[in-house]
Amino acid sequence: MARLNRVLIANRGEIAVRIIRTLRETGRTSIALFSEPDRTALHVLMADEAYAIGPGPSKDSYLNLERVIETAKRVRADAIHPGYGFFAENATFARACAAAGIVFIGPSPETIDALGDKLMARKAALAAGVPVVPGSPGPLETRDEVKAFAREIGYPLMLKAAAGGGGKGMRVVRSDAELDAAWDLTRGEALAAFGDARVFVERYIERPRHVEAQILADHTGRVAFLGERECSVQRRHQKLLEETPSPAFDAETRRAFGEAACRVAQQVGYLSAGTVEFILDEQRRFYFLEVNTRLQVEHPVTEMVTGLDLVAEQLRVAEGQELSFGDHPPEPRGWSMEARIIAEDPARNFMPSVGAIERVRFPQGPGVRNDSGVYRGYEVPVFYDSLLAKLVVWGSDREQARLRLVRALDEFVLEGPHHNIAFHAWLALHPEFAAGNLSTRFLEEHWKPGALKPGPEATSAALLAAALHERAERQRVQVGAARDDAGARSTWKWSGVERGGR
Amino acid sequence: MARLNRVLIANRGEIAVRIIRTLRETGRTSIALFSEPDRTALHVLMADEAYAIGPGPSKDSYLNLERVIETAKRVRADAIHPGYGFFAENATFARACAAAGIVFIGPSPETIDALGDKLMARKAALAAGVPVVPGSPGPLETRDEVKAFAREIGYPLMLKAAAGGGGKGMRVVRSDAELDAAWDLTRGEALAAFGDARVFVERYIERPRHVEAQILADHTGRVAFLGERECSVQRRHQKLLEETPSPAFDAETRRAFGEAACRVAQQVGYLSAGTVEFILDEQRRFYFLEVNTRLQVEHPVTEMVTGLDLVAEQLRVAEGQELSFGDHPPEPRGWSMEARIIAEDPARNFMPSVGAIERVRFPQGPGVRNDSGVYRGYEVPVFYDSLLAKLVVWGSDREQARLRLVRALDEFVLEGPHHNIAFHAWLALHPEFAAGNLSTRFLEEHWKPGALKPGPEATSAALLAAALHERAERQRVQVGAARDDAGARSTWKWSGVERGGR
Amino acid sequence: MRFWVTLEGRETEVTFHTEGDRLILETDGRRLEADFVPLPDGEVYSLLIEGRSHVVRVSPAAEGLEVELRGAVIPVEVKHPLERMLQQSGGGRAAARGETITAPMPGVVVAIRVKPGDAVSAGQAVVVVEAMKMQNELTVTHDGIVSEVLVGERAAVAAGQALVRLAPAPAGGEA
Amino acid sequence: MRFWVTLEGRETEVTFHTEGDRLILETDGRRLEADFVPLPDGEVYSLLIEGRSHVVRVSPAAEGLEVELRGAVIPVEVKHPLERMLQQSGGGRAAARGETITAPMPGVVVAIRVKPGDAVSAGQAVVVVEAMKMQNELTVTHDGIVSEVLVGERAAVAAGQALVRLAPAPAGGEA
Repeated sequence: MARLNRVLIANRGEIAVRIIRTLRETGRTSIALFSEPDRTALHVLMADEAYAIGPGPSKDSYLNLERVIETAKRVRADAIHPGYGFFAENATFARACAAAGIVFIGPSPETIDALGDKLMARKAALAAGVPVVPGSPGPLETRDEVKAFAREIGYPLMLKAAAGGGGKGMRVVRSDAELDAAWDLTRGEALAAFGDARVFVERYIERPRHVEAQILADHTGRVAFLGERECSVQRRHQKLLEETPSPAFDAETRRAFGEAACRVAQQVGYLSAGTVEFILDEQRRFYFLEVNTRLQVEHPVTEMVTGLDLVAEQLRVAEGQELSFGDHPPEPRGWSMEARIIAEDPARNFMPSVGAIERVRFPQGPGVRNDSGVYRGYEVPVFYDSLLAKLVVWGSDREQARLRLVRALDEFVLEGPHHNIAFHAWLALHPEFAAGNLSTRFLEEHWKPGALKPGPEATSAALLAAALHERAERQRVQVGAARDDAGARSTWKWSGVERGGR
Repeated sequence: MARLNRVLIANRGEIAVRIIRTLRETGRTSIALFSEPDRTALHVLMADEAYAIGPGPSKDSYLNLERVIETAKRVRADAIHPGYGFFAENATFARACAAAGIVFIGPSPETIDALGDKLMARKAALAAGVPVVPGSPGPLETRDEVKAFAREIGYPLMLKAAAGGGGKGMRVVRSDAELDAAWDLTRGEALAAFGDARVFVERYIERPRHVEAQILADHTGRVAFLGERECSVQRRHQKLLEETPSPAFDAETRRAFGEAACRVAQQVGYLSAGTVEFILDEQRRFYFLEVNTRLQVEHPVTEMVTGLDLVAEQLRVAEGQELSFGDHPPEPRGWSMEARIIAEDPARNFMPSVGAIERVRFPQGPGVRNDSGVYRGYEVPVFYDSLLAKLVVWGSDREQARLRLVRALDEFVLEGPHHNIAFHAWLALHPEFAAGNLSTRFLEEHWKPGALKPGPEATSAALLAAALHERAERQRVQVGAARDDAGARSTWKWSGVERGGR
Repeated sequence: MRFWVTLEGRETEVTFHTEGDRLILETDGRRLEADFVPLPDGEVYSLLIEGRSHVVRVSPAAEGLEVELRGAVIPVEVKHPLERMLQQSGGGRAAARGETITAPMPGVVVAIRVKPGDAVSAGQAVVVVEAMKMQNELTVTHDGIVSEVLVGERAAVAAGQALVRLAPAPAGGEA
Repeated sequence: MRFWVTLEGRETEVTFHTEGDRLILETDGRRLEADFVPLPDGEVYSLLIEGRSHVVRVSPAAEGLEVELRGAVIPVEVKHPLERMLQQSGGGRAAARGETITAPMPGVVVAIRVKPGDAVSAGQAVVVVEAMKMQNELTVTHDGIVSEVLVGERAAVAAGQALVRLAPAPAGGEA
């Protein structure tokens, strides 16, 4: 197949930027799309070319299928990389690309269909002889059906949106009462997020670990296993920190795990990069969860230990070439962790936060990789998800990686929206985390909002800072007063009263 | 020996920052020193503790031996890391540390003495059976002595300051006439830089490569060779871009080279990290040049391919521990390059440049490491050298590393002082560089000041930018005119006349 | 100079002055000293407290100031003599009892859990707002009685828009 | 709007106007169009020229403007009708012929290679200034005659300080 010289990125933010980097390194033209509020987004500034595709809301721009395809044709794109989210796992979009004579960078529409439907995916796994978590044979329509099912296999249960993914539209219920509270909310979120309210149910495993396999497959039928990633530290089923290898794995577990992942991929004739997600119970048994038919947010940790560029491999496969390493994937080396830096306020129940990036200095030095879509002065739009940056570190072992993460977080200056940098520092320093004792309930068990309470030294510094602020403000007032007695002075007085009145 | 918990860094800028990072990752307290103009320098902001040591000029602060030692004692430092430059290769300082009961992180004063004197170093190399470049047995006092020597071994000759290093105080002369022109300048620089005007002379090898060996030695007598670095691309004997491995090396050359380097180190009972510099002629024969008894500016490329933290190894050795890898240094993996980002203007004969960093965005993403001492708003002081940052990249092979360097340079936003980012892009894209055909004469042979001439697309963009600037300026003027007719308008008119009068 | 600071719930009187680049501060018997220098880029200072290096950023927040330091945010309330007087006249305390729940960011109201007249207790969720693809439960910080519900479900709301008002709980009503 | 631009030695007349976020520019028959938007942080614009993305920064320089783009610096001279008139009256051209060698940065004069009355040719080094531990030879950009030497050896000089003045070379003396 011909070389893909002009590649359009149907995405935004850090992943669009990350894809641009590989396109540039491999001598290809990068073509960005942008919604109106994204005109000044980093991916637009960095791409070789950029084209407008509509208003802020995703459905009117990044999810406007006709507009995206029409633009790709107009600008003579050879291929489209969907990144993650948006059209990344959308078979209709993949088919529309094919119909337009544009290469979709990812697996075939048939594979996406087969794996996008959780129930079909479970069947594929079972057919491949890979264990799955016991669950409802299909979507359940009423709470009563769920309660009936609960009486069969018992609580706790997990409610999962049939069209869901990435942890969206999932909830745990531990009793009929909790079910009553969660049912409408879950279906509501499912409808809002995926336009499909169907929900099914499976057994919820207590203190599970979330471990996933990175795979790469080419058209020769070759499927390579590039090691596991442990993504157990989550909040509301959103991954917060990922690492590879998994502290729970030994060589034997890894071998069996890798084989199971490859069997599932072969079962569906997988192509390109994909992730087979499993959960691991406390007896270290793994159960198939789902396959993400896309590049994963956390793919960089795999790149850090293998030295591979997964986007470059996706491009090779899309061009009909074989994987760069043939039958011999590189031996993983060392340990890598990724902290997702998110615009949210840990002190206020992780409430999402917005606003302009007022000041930013990314950590640097040995073993540190940054992937981000923000820059100083950039306004974080409210329409898209709140991932500001991914801080990725490498160490020769888990301890060095962990301490390097702490160092890098300490060095990270990010001001404007609230963010979870201090939260990650708390996490990386937590003795249970340091010991590798992880589960998806880690926060439930260990996080307290008071955890970020500053120490006495920080408190003293804050006190001194407040004094310097007062000093500066009074100087401003005096200057103001000198210039204009009414104006400046009264502003100050009013702000005083206002604060006093609170 | 006891663990070194409080480590003082007798240095500044990027190397001080880099050392702080390892200290923090290994749970040690980092203690910075600062001259008056460095109060706001990044190493002061990042260190755990920071203490003033005097006015801007190095001799009054960073080179004020009494003050540095006195401060180290007062703040109860267990050890001092000298970084590179300043006291890094100063035996007197090393002895003063010992006398004060403070561990000097580096080799013994005796080793520094033995290797600091180029002539003694040559003797050591010869004793170890390592070839050296033919040169004058000792310093020469007059041009006539040099001319006499020239008649012996012939031009071209290299004039080298006896106390020199890092390429400072070196000049090539190709005739008696050139010698007459260069003699005083060289002695002048030698006196200014090292307080020692003595100059000696050796044969100048045409189109040599500069290749150096990174070694690490511990108190068991073990000396590890961590691969070579090629530093051939230089200007005025200043390294500009370094890489490892060397494109000139094959496995056999590397083996012989590593053995030679280790023999020199063993000959002098070397301890800690060091670099054995060689030149390689066009027949790939290597000649011993000198030993740098310090951490090298370009050490990160070695860290990128080995995964080691050389500062952490120095700390281990200083504590009397063995090297972390025992007798089995990690196999180097892939390729790494470092571009030195310097405040200078390639368009004006690389004239040093100063000023505030007005805007900076470091490159990010896969395979990119930044080491720098600057941040937005920081004023680059005139007292110290003009290295702003080191951009280090890793690739699975030389081609990926080179293209990644181009990508990263393209992504690098640095505004304020003039800098050589565009120069590095020219270099990395030069066909001879791409082919690995390097020598210390690379710039002499290939660089033309016109090389950075912008293309037609850039010219159009510049034209549009100028128009937008005019537009903005006129809007300001109109606003001004509306507010205050005399003031704003006349400023504009005057600036007009002023420009007109040029 | 003199003012009152509330830090981690404790209000203390603070006096301070500067000598060149030294800042000397006293608060309940404790004396703090630091070298300080303003840094470029916003209201940011480098402090050296007995040699210990800290970079602090001060920014106005909804309630007083926020001091940012090593990624952590420390809320600080600052009062001037004048303001303090006003508060001790009682206005401040009474006002502090009532509460208005506002939208922390632009979004859509997906659920309202209370109606006027309901008694609510501190920490209780009263409204759910969906933004950035997440549903966020907004909770009250004091006990109280719902006096007004200002929006309907499915309403699009702007950042800071008032959603629900609480009257002081009877228990706290002596003001 | 209309002005004259000197880019890479060529002076051309430029007219331009904007329509919303479109910039339309014409210069010797060529028509350039771009979408533009100012970015935060200095005078920086994002340009989309037929879809091609460029970020350009404009800053005033010793001589006119500097446009920075992908790490490269493009000097641009801009003249308004008024200035151009002034120049064509001749003053501009004459002034352009003479030359003053200034210190590019603070440093110490370590050598002076000329004396008043010497004839120098473009590219010739006249002064050596040491700064940042490097000795820098300052060269002249036009032929000329040294009219003044304003500093002595070993003198400490400030950035922009005039060191040597040249009179126009006889060859260029018709102004």
